[in-house]
Amino acid sequence: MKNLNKDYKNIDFGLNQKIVEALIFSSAEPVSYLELQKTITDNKQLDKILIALEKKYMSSGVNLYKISNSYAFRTSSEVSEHLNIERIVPKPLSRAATETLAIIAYHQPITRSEIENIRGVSLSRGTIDLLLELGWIKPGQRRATPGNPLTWKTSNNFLDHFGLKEINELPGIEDLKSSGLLDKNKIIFSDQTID
Amino acid sequence: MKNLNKDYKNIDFGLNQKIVEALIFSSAEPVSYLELQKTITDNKQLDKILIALEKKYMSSGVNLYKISNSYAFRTSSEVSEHLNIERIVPKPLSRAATETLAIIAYHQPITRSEIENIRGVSLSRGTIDLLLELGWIKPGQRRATPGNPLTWKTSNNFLDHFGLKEINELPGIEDLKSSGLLDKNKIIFSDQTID
Amino acid sequence: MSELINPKIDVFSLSLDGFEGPIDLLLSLARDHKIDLTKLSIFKLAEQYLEFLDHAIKKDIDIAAEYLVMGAWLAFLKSKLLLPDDKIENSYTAEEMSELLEFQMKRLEGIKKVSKLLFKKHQLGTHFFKRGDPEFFNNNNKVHYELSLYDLIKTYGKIVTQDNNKSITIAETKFYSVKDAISRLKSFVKTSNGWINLLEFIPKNIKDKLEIKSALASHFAASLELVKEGDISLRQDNFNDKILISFKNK
Repeated sequence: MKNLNKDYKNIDFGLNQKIVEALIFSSAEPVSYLELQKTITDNKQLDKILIALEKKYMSSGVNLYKISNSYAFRTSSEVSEHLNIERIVPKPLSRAATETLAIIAYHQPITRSEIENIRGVSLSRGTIDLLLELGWIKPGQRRATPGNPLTWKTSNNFLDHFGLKEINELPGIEDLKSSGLLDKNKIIFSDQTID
Repeated sequence: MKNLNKDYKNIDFGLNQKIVEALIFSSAEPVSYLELQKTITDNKQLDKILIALEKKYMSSGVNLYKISNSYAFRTSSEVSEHLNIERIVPKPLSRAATETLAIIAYHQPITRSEIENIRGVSLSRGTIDLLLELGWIKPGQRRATPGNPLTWKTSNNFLDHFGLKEINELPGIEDLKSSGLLDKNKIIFSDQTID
Repeated sequence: MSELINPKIDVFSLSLDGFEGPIDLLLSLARDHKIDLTKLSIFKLAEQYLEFLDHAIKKDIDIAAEYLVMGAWLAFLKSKLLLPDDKIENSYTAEEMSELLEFQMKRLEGIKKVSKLLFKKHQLGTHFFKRGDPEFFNNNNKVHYELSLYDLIKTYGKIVTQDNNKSITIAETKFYSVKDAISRLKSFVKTSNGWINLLEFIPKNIKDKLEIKSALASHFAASLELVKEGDISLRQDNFNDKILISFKNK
C-alpha cells in the first residue's frame, strides 16, 4: 500500500476533485472556501483542484466563478442571449438607489452621512432599506467617531449578482481612484454650509 | 461563406452544446427533449450534443442523467457515497423563531422570560431548541436573580450566517429608523422596561 | 435612461423635480452649457445656478432647503470671486471654495458614470444564471432554514414598533360565574327544605359591592337554569317581592 502512495494520492485527487465539483455545482449559492475545506482539508490540494476545475469549465456553457472567497458555477455569458429561460426582470432601481449603491460599492465602507455628503442631498428613507432587502449591501464596522455611525459595504451577493470576483473589478474603479475621486479625506461640505 | 459551411457548423455545434449545457444546468426541473428542440432545431445535432455532454460529464462529480425523455444534472453516485445528499428545500424560519432570534440578537444576554416579556407571548420550548440546533444561539451566564435563570446570546455561527464581524455591526434602532425599517415615532422602547 | 445627459434644459421652464439635489442641478447646468468640468468657470456656474434659483422662486416652486443653502453658499463664493482681496479669518479662500465645489461635482459625476457602467454589466438572473435545481449535502452543516439579515432586522423593527406590540391585557375578573352559582345551588339540594329566599344562598364572605351584585345575578341565572333542569321551583308572589327557591328533593 505504501508503494502505491503516489497512485493512491492521484486517485485521491481525482475523487476529491469530483467531490469539490459536485459541492459547488449542486449549490445555487456560492460555496465558501471554508466550506470546501471541511471536505478537503489539504489546502494545497484544494487550491489545485479549484484551478483544475476553472480550466475544465473554461470553455463550457457553465463557468466556475470566484466571488470573493467563494466559488459558484454560473452559466457563461457567451450563451446568455440564447437561453430561453424564464428571466426575472428586475424592477429598475430609482436613480437615488443606483447612485447610493454605486457610492457604497466604490467608497466602502461608508456611513450614511458620507453618502449624503457625496450626493449633496439627504438620503430618502427606504433607499438603504431597499438595497439591504436586495441583499446587495450589509452593515460594516462602526466608525470610531462621535455617535459611532454604522458603515455600509457591499455583500458577496452583490459581487455574485454583477459577476464580479472582487471589489477591485468594479467597472471604472481605477479611473476614479487615479483621479483622486475616491479620496476619503476630501469629504467636503460636512462642516461647511450644507447641513 | 458557403465554403466555410463545415467550419461554421462546427462553431455552431460548440456554441449549441454550451447552450444546452447551460439550459440544463440552470433549469429547476429536468429539461425535456422537446424543450431543447426549441433552441436547437436540428434533431441530429441535438442528439449528438446530448451524447457529447453525457461523455463530458461521465467522469465528473456531476453526471448528465436522462429521466424518461428529459435531461438533468445530478451529483454522481461516486460522490454521493462520500457526501450525504439530502433533497431538502430550504424553508423559511417560523415567525416565532425569527422574532426570538431577533430579540436575542438585540438584547443579549437575555433570559427566556425577558424574551416572553418583549414578545408578549410565551415561548414554546421548541423555539429555543431550534435556534440552538441551528447553532445561532448559545447559553450565556446565569442571571444573579432569584432562580438564576439562564441567559441566551448569539453565537459565532450567527455572525457568520449574517456576514457580520461582530455583534455591534448589527444596525441599531437609530440606523433602522433612518433607513425606514422602523416607523418613526412608534418606538416604544425607551419606556419599555425589560426587567 | 439617460439621466446623465439631460436633454437641453430650458432654464425657464424647469422644475426642480428632476434633480437629485443641488449638485445634481449644478452638473446639469454645467452640461447644458457645455461647460467642461475640467475648465469649469465656477463664477459662471454660480451665476447660472443663482439665476435658476431666482427664477424658480419667482415661479413659486417649492424649493427644498438644500437648494437654498447651496444658493447662499454660491452667492458667498461669487462675492468672494468678485472681491478677491476680501480676507476673512478662518474662512476658505475663493480658490479653495471653487476647488471644493469642483471636487464635489466631479466626484458625483464620477459616481453617476460608474453606476451606469455597473448596471450595464451582466446581471445574475437576467444575463447569467445559477444552478436551477440545487442539491444539499448533509455533512456540510448547511442550514436548511433561510433567514436573511434583512428579515431579521425587519422582524426586530416590527417588534419594537407599537403596532405589533400592543397586546391587550384583560384584568382578572372577580365576577361570580353562573357555572359556579349552579354548582353552589346544587350543593344545597339535599339539605334545604321549603321555600327559601334566593338571597340566603349568596355567599356571605363576599364584601365587594360589585361582586355581591354579580353573585346575585349569577345565582338568579343559575336558579333559572336549575328550574329548566327540573331541580328546583321558583316563586315570586308579587312584583319586587323576594324570590323564593324550593328544592325538589329526590
